[in-house]
Order: sequence, then structure tokens, then C-alpha cells
Amino acid sequence: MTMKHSVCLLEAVNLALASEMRKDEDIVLLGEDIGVNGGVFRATANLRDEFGLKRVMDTPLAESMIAGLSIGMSTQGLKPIAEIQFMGFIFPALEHIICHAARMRNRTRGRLSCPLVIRAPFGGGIHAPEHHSESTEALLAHIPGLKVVIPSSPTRAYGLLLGAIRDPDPVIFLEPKRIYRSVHQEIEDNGEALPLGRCFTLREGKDITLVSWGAMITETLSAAELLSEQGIQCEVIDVASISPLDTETILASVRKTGRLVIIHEASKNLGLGAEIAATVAEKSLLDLQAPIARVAGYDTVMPYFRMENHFMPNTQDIIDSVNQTLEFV
Amino acid sequence: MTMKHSVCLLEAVNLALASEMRKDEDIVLLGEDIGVNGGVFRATANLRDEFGLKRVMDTPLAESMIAGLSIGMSTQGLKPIAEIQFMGFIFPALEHIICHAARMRNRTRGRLSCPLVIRAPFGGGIHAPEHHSESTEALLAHIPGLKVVIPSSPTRAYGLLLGAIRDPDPVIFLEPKRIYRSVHQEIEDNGEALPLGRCFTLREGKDITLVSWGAMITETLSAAELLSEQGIQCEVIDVASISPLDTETILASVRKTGRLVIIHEASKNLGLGAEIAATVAEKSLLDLQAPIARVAGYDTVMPYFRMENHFMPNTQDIIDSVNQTLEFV
Amino acid sequence: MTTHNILQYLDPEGTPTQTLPQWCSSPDWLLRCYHYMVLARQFDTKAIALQRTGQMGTYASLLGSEAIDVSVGLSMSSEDVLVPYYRNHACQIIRGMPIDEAFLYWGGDERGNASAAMQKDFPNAVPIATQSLHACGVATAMKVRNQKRATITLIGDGGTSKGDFMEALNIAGVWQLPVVFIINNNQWAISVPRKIQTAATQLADKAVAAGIPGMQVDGNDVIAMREAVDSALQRAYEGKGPTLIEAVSYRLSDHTTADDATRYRSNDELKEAWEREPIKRLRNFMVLSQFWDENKEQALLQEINQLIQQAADDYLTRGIQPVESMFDYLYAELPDHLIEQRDWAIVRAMKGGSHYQEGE
Amino acid sequence: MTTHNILQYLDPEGTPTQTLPQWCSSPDWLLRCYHYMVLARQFDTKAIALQRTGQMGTYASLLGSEAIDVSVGLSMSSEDVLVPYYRNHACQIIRGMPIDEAFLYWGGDERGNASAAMQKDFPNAVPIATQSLHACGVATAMKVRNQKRATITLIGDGGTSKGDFMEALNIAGVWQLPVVFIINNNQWAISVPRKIQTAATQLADKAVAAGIPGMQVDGNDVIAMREAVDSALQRAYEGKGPTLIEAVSYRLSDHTTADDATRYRSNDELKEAWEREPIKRLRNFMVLSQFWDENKEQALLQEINQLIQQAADDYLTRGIQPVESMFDYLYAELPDHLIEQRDWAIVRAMKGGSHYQEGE
Ligand SMILES: Cc1ncc(C[n+]2csc(CCOP(=O)(O)OP(=O)(O)O)c2C)c(N)n1
Ligand SMILES: Cc1ncc(C[n+]2csc(CCOP(=O)(O)OP(=O)(O)O)c2C)c(N)n1
Ligand SMILES: [Mg+2]
Ligand SMILES: [Mg+2]
Repeated sequence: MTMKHSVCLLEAVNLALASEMRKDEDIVLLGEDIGVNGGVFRATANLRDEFGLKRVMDTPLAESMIAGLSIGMSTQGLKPIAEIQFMGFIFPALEHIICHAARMRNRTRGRLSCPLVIRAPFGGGIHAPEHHSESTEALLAHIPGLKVVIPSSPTRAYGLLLGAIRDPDPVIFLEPKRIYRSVHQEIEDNGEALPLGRCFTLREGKDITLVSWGAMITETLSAAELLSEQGIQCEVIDVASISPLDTETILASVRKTGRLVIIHEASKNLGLGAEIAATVAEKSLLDLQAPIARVAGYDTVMPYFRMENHFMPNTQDIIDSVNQTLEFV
Repeated sequence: MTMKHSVCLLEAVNLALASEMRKDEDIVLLGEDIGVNGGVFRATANLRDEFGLKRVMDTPLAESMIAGLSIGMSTQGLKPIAEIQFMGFIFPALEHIICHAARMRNRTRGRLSCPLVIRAPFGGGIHAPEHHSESTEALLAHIPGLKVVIPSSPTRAYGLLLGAIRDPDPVIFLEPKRIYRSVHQEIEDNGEALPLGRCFTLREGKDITLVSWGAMITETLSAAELLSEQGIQCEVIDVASISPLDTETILASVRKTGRLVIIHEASKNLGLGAEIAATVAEKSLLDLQAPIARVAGYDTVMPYFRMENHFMPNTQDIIDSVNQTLEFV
Repeated sequence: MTTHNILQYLDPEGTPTQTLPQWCSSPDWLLRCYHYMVLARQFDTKAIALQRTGQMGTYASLLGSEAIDVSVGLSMSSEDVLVPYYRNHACQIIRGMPIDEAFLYWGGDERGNASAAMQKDFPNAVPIATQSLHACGVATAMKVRNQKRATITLIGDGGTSKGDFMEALNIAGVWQLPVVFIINNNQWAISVPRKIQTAATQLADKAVAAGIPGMQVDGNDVIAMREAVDSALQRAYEGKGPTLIEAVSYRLSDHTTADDATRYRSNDELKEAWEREPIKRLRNFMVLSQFWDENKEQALLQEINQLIQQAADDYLTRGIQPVESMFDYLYAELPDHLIEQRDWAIVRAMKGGSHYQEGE
Repeated sequence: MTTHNILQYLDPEGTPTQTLPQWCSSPDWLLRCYHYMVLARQFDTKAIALQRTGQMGTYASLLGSEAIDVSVGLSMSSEDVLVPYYRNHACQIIRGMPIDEAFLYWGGDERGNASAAMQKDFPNAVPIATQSLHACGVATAMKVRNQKRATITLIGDGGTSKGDFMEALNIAGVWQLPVVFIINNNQWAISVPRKIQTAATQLADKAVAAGIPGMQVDGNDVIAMREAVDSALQRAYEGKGPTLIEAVSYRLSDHTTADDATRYRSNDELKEAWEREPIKRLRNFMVLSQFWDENKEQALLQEINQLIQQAADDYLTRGIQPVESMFDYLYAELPDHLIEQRDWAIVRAMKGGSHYQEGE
């Protein structure tokens, strides 16, 4: 019998890590402050005590190094799960991620591969210092050979992280830190993974399709709830795996509703919303009864925290956009 | 009286560098092998001889360093023009480009700024080794605070590079190496810059809009020429400044033609084509008489050179796509 | 392996351990130094109080690095350029950053980096070790222009592990740049102790890889710090190239207000470190030298208390920036596609808009 | 500054400069070594010829680094892992890479990295210095699993300036990893001479920054190379941690076939470097030791000539990969959105398709 745990998203990450590390000796964790300290957000709390120094490694401060080490380890059969302390510090690791992790299997025609997970908290809304609030997931989603996964609830964090760890290819697992602790859910630690590469339809509706991921799912669901009180039925899709993208689910929904609003926190220009909109415009143009709207962050630098709320879309913005899209004739 | 030079794109770059360096003492060049060797493609040939060691600096091998140095210099009033030997090696420099060059002005509310240019050859088609053929311009175009410019002819290389050097903000200048030497044009070295942030309409037409940039402009123009023999009039737009994007020119053209094909060598998923398609789908949906088509590289890693031609779109692909778009009713 | 003898003039009790430099016989510099060290500490106390009461954001305390910050601040000329990391508020204040704007930065407001008084000094840098390279760029500009100026840049012990730092030492060596690298070796990088950062005997050894001089200095001893920084600056001014100074200190605070250091380090270690702290050491020496007494101490504390309180008040009454400031400093000129977004941001922030906030 | 004495046993003429290791009295190892060095050189000659005649792509010659490559290849056990840079074809061939597939790689075909015979060795790495960190990851896997194995990774002198290399030395030092770093200091990074890379006296000094042992070795002297590599491997097997070896050589070729070194370096320097080249040195010593004579030389040259010719023929007759191979190795399983692109690629490559090429 497995126990039920009432956990927040952050604890769900911890639960999934512990659960899988018990089953698979090849899993090792590495990153800055993940050991004794249990991570600056405590995502790896207690794991050093349970699994010891050899499986939970505090590294010196160097993200390029963390990625490079992970690549080396993964080719030899270990399953590294690296933490980048904040997504704003992932840039030094990009050369390794783009040139090696994403290419090893292809480059060696399958002789070597890089089954690894790189976890990083991302997104704004917690009044953190500069570079602690970015949403640059689109940069990673553009790279062939990577998978990029973003959970939006404790349940999906648990299931998707297990899916990411078991995946034979490199997965970037981005954790929306704004909702790290906001919601608790009952989770059974049953080791059941959720599939990567699939959207989750969180709410069915016939009037309009709302597509989002990560922390913005919260506002998207609130908007859908409020709109339902006005008789508007929104279909809410959590993209979850932003790469590879499950376009089928989105297209099917748009075929049904004829209207699409995409919501994301990242800057609008070349955010993932662009790809979703382009794909729909390419494959389902005739199904559209209104222009595709994107509710997104501005094309400017995420401001320091005193103004960060002005940058990020909120529930009202989504409602406004939905109303506008519905009014279009 | 200024002299006319018959130059290829590569020589146009050299001409613009020399021309502006003569006028502006603050301009310095730095990069790997740009000095005595004049650059692996010879873009900086003879400049070391003319301007000396202090203005043409061979650096040790480290791209993060090249970008970091450039940032430091530019804040103090120098105008560094850095060369990254191939765009495939720009990744170590991204932290500096994204976190500092693109943000310095904003971060200091205008007290400091980073007027610098980072040049890099990019794109496939010259049978080069791995990592010498990528087109990851979309990564840079997603970053607020940068400008990203791509010439597609000797004339535009000369004019746009002058524009980039004189720009008060950081500009990434990507040179399509496949057409480095393919075409010669007569250029008057008159120091006249072309504006950044503007598309160039290379050919007017009423039937369909073709949007492209860089080396693919060659195939796009060929396709337009061949199609014109069948009586199809293509409007060809060279985006040139992929960030900030001149959406007005594109939208105006689509309003006229009602049909749009976007052509790029980079992977399709989240390539710049996605943003262009999304913008059109958002702002000009009702003008569209057919779905927006993207003729682009596959969502896979650019293969080693023996197969690179299979990856890149060609003239026939563009013609096919245009015909398909025109047939749509 | 190399070993450098650590440079020290005062022991933890403020007693000289060797013949002091000539300038120590006059109180001038020492008094200024003490003034700013006390100011630094009071700034720190106030900042933490503001954070704890929800009036400021996450804050990186400089408790324990006052001697480093202040000696660097005092040794630099206004012509020099400072390229700081995120723990150099005291140095920044000495160089002209208004105290209220130092608070403002930690309050999450870009105007904290904007003061014209900061001249060409760099703003705080959060991405670790990147500043080391920027400093080399700044120094290159000085060198290209044949100026007799220098650049000083600071970094933590953790930061020395990141490639950028080593790339910076290297280019400074090859190009013989007028730059001084100062490592604030406070023994901890958040929860990671110095010995887990590197197997190098001393952080000053990093200099060997770049063929530049490196030295280890007692970072709790302002006299040693001044000597080291002055001579490094002198070398830079004279075209003799870069210097690496490892200043050995201890992070007496949590990493930031978001951290809880008791989770990973022992109380004993902390208590012991307090024995070596820089302010007491200098005060003892000044008392010993009869430059200082309890009356002066009280007067100073009160003076600075007022200064800090005033700055905090100024900070707290500073209104938020207009929402369009998000756009207005991105480029020198606003690109067309941002005009629409800027207008929209203004509308959203207005009464009735989706982002309207009472009282802004 | 540290200074290491360079390790050398044979002078440029092949005359011993000090007492030789015991194993030198038997011809076994030396003959194998010579065999592979000659093979390396003939491979090189053939590769350049193939490139010049348009039958291969840009090629990085290993002329002048035969002693380094071969001694490393021979010293490693098959249990060890090689993490090469792009100039280690000889080492890769010794470790099992089929010679025709070595050509294939430079012919622009991913199958050149695919041979099962390469086991867990890394493929060629074009992005400079990244391999140093991969090697540390490989060595970490060995250490975590308590295996008595080691990792060897190579890099150029230019590569030592990139942050990754220093980060790699550093982590290897902290974690005491079973890894051997070998710098092929061939004096040039394309057109940039060694002295413009770093002000360090020796590249071996880079080790000091990481607190690990470093040594400088004559990279044209196989005996010195074997001694250095063997003892570094031994240290690694025994859990004593990493070693840095700077192998001093000279790039006798252009950087690659796309380069023209006469643009930036003098003929005199090159001529002088040829005096020190590794193959002649070993041959002279073997002749001196009566292990070798002209008959043997001719027989060997002919044997290897045949081998290389055969490999080149095999390479040239190797068909192109099926176009769908672009997709089939991207992920373990083809994601849905690529099915359509894959089908499309196949159609485009077929007769009548936009990418049809005669004879493919
Ligand atoms: C590139 C990068 N990675 C990670 C972080 C997160 N981080 C902030 S401070 C810190 C520790 C820094 O320690 P140290 O360099 O010793 O400086 P100290 O804070 O002790 O003064 C870390 C890991 C960061 N800011 N930048
Ligand atoms: C990160 C990166 N930057 C630039 C290049 C281009 N490049 C290829 S080889 C080379 C010089 C390398 O010199 P060195 O490390 O001394 O090795 P060598 O070729 O001399 O053996 C350069 C700059 C690259 N491959 N990777
Ligand atoms: Mg520290
Ligand atoms: Mg070299």
C-alpha cells in the first residue's frame, strides 16, 4: 500500500526524486547547494541524508560545468538530474545542452545518448532579485533533440518528473516557482509517470480554447471559471510538454471551438505562443472564427520586482482577451 | 569622389569595417584569428595592417570572454566589433549577450549602454564541419534589448553593417556564409548606412508575398523569377532586421496579396517564421486567402555536410509551396 | 604548488604583528575608513530590518566584508572604474552611490543602478563571475586610450570556479591590463564551503594559471588591505598589468535574507569568525593608537544612525517608476513594435485597467 | 610562478638524454608505437589528398602530434574511456575506430562516430574545451561506481583559454577524479601563437589553479610521453586523482585544409620544428638500439600503405545514408511531429522530388 501525501508542487518534485532514486541506483543528483542545504528552494531536501554524498553532489559554482558533467555521466549509464539554481543562470550551460546533450544520440547514430534531466525553477512573481524571474523556455524549445517539460500542479510535477527521469533523452524540466507552494494536492507515491509529449485538457468547453502552461495555468483556470459564470465555456489546455509539442490536441480543440487564446508569461515575440499560433494558422486556418490572440509578457526585459506584476499577464487580461476574441465576427 | 568597388558580400563587410574605422577612432575589432590572419573567412583582411594592434585585437580562444570584453569596452565609449568565428560557437557568449549587453541600458536607466556589434557567419551550404552550419538566429531574436540584422547581398551588407556600427545599442550581425562569395555588386564606399528595423521589398507583386532573409533570399528570388514566367507575380520581402521586426511592411504586403509563404533555413519549430505567421494571423487574419506556409529547415539537427542539402529548402520547395498556396481556395 | 604568505599587519585584537606602514601613524585615513565601516554595518542592519518588515526585497548582507569594501572604496580614485559583484554596497556608497538608492536597488527598482554619481562604474551584477570579464573590457578601454587609470573588480570565493573568472585572469595577463581582481573569500558560497569549491591551496593560486601576480591578504585587516590594493593599483597605473588579491574574510551573515545558514554551518565556526571581525580590530588599534575613544564612538554611531535613517526614509517615500519605464530604456529609441505595447501597459496600469494598483 | 622541468628521454636525434626506463630495452612497445605513428602519418597524407581532390571535407591534420596520440592510445586500457578533441584520429584508430570510418567522419558523415568498436569513447568534439568537462563526467561515473578505470581527454593549447577547461581541472581537483588531461601544445591555435593565449610560463601551470599535479613533457618523445601517461593513469587507477600533462609539440601542418599557415607564421619556424619531429626521432633511436633497419622500414611502409589505401577505397565506396537517418537518431523514439517531416524528407529525396540527387 502506498501512502497519500498532501504536497505542494515543490514537495511533489522532492517526492518524485526520492521515489525514483530508491528504485534506480543509477540516478545521481548534482547542482549548487542541493546537498546539505537541500536546494535554495528545498527541492532536494533530505535527499543527501537518505542517499549519501555519492548520489547527491554539491558542485562548485559553474553551470557550464554542471551541464558538461551531466553529459559525461549520462553517456556512461548514470542518470544525472542536475539543478540549475534559477533559469536565469542556465545560459552558461547552453553550449553543452545545445551542442552535446541534444546531439549525442544523433551524432553517434545511437551509440551514445544523454538520458539526463536538468531542473530549473523559472518565472516571475515571487519578488526575487534580477535574473531570478525569467521565462526563456522558448529558447530551449527551439532546439531539436531536447524535450522541455513544465508542470503546472503538484500531481503533474510528480508524474511528469518521473516521466522525464525515465525518458531515454535529455529533458529540461522547468518548475514554475510562483506556484511552488501555492496549492496542495493529495498524491499517492505510486511511481506512476505521466507521458511526455502530451497536452493535458484541464477543462472542456465548446466556446473557445485557452492554451497555456506553467504558472499561468492558475490564472487561465481562474479566468475560465469566472467566464463560465457568464455562460462562456472555455476549453483549457495545459501544454505541459512544450517540446516536442502535442499539436494534435490543440488543433482538435480549435477545430471544435474555432477560437484560440494562448497565454504565457514569456515575452510575446518568438515565445512558444508564436509557434502554436503559426501551426494553427497553417493547419486549421478555415476553422478559425476569430484571430488567434496571444496574452503574453511584453517584449521588454522582465523589470525588477517592484514592477514585475505589470509585466505578467493576469486573470483579467485573459478574460479581456477571451471577450474580445468572442466578440469578433 | 568615392570609388566604386565590385565586391562580394564578404568584401562588402570588409569595406564597411575599414570605411567606418577610418572615421571613428573608437571602433576596435576583436576576435579569434581576425588580426594577422584576417579572419578565417578573411572578413577582416588587411585591417590589422591599416589600423594596428590596438584596434584589431586577436583574442585568446574564449567566446564568453570576447562578449564580456566587448561589453566592458562599450560601456566606456569604445565601439567594439567582435567576431564570433562561427555562429555555432556563440553559445558560450550568450550569458553575456542576454544578461548584460541586452540589459545594460535598461538596468542602469540609461546611465550605461552597450553600443557593440557581434558579427558571426552562419548557415549551411558550404560543406563545413559540424557546428559550422547552424541557423539559430531565432534564439537571439527572442531576446529583448538586442537588434539582430542579416544582410542578403553585398550592398545590404555594406549599408546594414554601417547602420549596425552606428547604432547606439547592441547589434548581432549575422552573415550568411553560403553567399559570402556568390554574387558581386558595384558598391560606392560612400559611408551611407541602411536603416535597421526595416524590411526591404526586393520585388513587387500582387499574387503572393514571399518573406525571407539571409542566404535563402537567393532561392526566393530565383523562385519568384521562375514563377513570373508562369505569370505569377510574387512580392519578395527581405526581412533584413529580424529584430526588431518590421511587421508593418509584411502586413501591408499580405493585405495586398492575401497569401504568404515564409522561407527560412533554420528549423521550423519556433523559427522566426513562427512569429511572422503568428503576427499575421493575429493582425490580418481576414486578409488571408490561404493558410500561411512556412518553407523551413526540419526540426532536427543540421546533418553533417554530406546530407546538408537535404536539410535546406531549395528553389523548387519554394515554388511548390507557392503553387500550393495559390491553389488553395 | 605555490604558497603565498598571508599579508597581515594587525592581529584579531588590533595589535600590530609587524612594522606598520608609515601612513598608519596619522589618523586621517584610518578615521575615514572606520567611519565607512560603521556606516556599512549600520546600512546592513537597517537593510535587514527593512527586509524583515516587508519593506525591501531579498538582501545580500555585507557583514564581515566591511574591511574589503571600504579599503577598496577609499583606495580607488574617482577616475578608476569599479566593477562590483552584488555584495559591494559600501564600496559603491563611498564612490558616490546615494545611500537611499542603494536601498532602492534591493527594493527591486532599477533606479538603484542609475545615479549619475556612479559615473562609469558598473551596476550590481547578479550573474556570477561575468563582471570579471567586463572589468577586463573596461581596462582594455583604458589601455587602448593610454590612460593612467585602473579597474577594480570583486568576486566571491564561489565565483572563482566559474570559467569567466579564469578567462578574465587569462586575458588580463596576456594583454597586461590595468585591472585588479579582488576575491572576497568569505569561506562560503551559499552552503558550499571553500574546500568544496577548489582543491587549490589558496585562491590566490588561481593567478598562476594566468601568469599574473597573486597574493593572499587578511581581509579583516584594513591596513593589509590598503597596502595590497594600493600597490596593485600602482602597478596598474604604471602599466605593469593585473594583480589578483585574495582577501580572506568570513561571511558573518546568512547568504542573503532568503537563506538560513544554520542549516549548513556550525555555530562554533561562526562564533570563532566573529573573533576576527574587521571593525573591532580597527577600533582596538585606533584606541591603542589613541586616535579613538568611547565619546568619539558614540558621536559617530549617532551621526551615522541619522544618516542611515534619513536614507531609509527617503527610500521608503520614493514612488514607483512610471509603468512605461519598462520600455523607455530598452533601446535608445523605442522601436515601432513597442509603441503599441507601451501604450497598452499604460492603459492596463490606469484605473479600470487590468493592472491598476491602488496608490501607485 | 612555478616551473616544471620538461620531461624528455630522447633528444631530437633520438639519442637518450638520461637513463631510459627499463621497458625501452625491449622492442615490443616501441615497434607497436612506431607502427601506429607511421600509420598516423600515412592516414594524414591520404586524408589531405582526398580533401584536395574533392573527395573529403575540411580535414584537421595531425602532423606533428603522432607521438602524443599514439602513446596515449597505447597506454590506455580498453576499459578506459577516451574523450578526444578533433585532432586525435590516430588515438581513435588504435582504440578501435575502423580507419575507413575515420575518413568517413571527415567526409561529413555521422557514421564516422558510430562504430561499436569505439565502445563508450566520445565522438570528435568540435566545440572547443567542452570535452574536458565531459571527461570529468565520465570520470565521475567511474568514481561513483568504484571502478578502477580512468578517462583521458585531450585539448589544444588554444582550448586551455576557454573557461570549460579551467572548470574541468577544478572539479577534477575537488572530486579527485580519475581523469588525465593532456594538452597538445602545438604552439598555434589557428593563427594565434601560444604566447598570445596566456601569460602563464607553461600551460602545465594551469594545474596550480586547480590544486592538481601538472607536468610538461616533450610531446615529440614517445618515451617521455609513455612515462607521463602511464604514471598519470596509475595515479587515477589508485584513486589519487587527476593529472595535467602539457605535451609540447608543433603543428607541422596548416590548421586544417581550409587554412593557409604561411599567412601568419614563418617558414624558418616551421623548418626548425621539423628537426624535432617525433617519427624520425623514434626511428633513429630504434636504429641505434638495433630494433630497426631499412628493410623493416620498407616493409612497414608498404604494409601500411596497403592498409590505408584499402580503407580509403572502403570509404569512397560507402553509400550515403538514407535521408530519414536525419530523424531516426534524434530521439530514442520518433516524436509525432517529426513523422510528417520524415515522410516529407523521403518524398523530397525521391526521383521527381525537390531534393532528388542522381545516384544517391
Ligand atoms: C551564474 C550564477 N549562478 C548561480 C547564481 C546563484 N547564486 C547567487 S550567490 C551564489 C553563491 C556565491 O558565492 P560566492 O561567490 O562565494 O559569493 P558570496 O555570496 O559568498 O559573497 C549563488 C550560487 C548566480 N547568481 N549566478
Ligand atoms: C568554442 C569554439 N570556438 C571556436 C572554434 C573554432 N576553432 C576551431 S579550431 C580553433 C583553434 C584551436 O586551437 P588549439 O586549441 O590550439 O588546437 P589545435 O587545433 O592547435 O590542435 C578554433 C578557434 C571552435 N571549434 N570552438
Ligand atoms: Mg563566498
Ligand atoms: Mg594548438
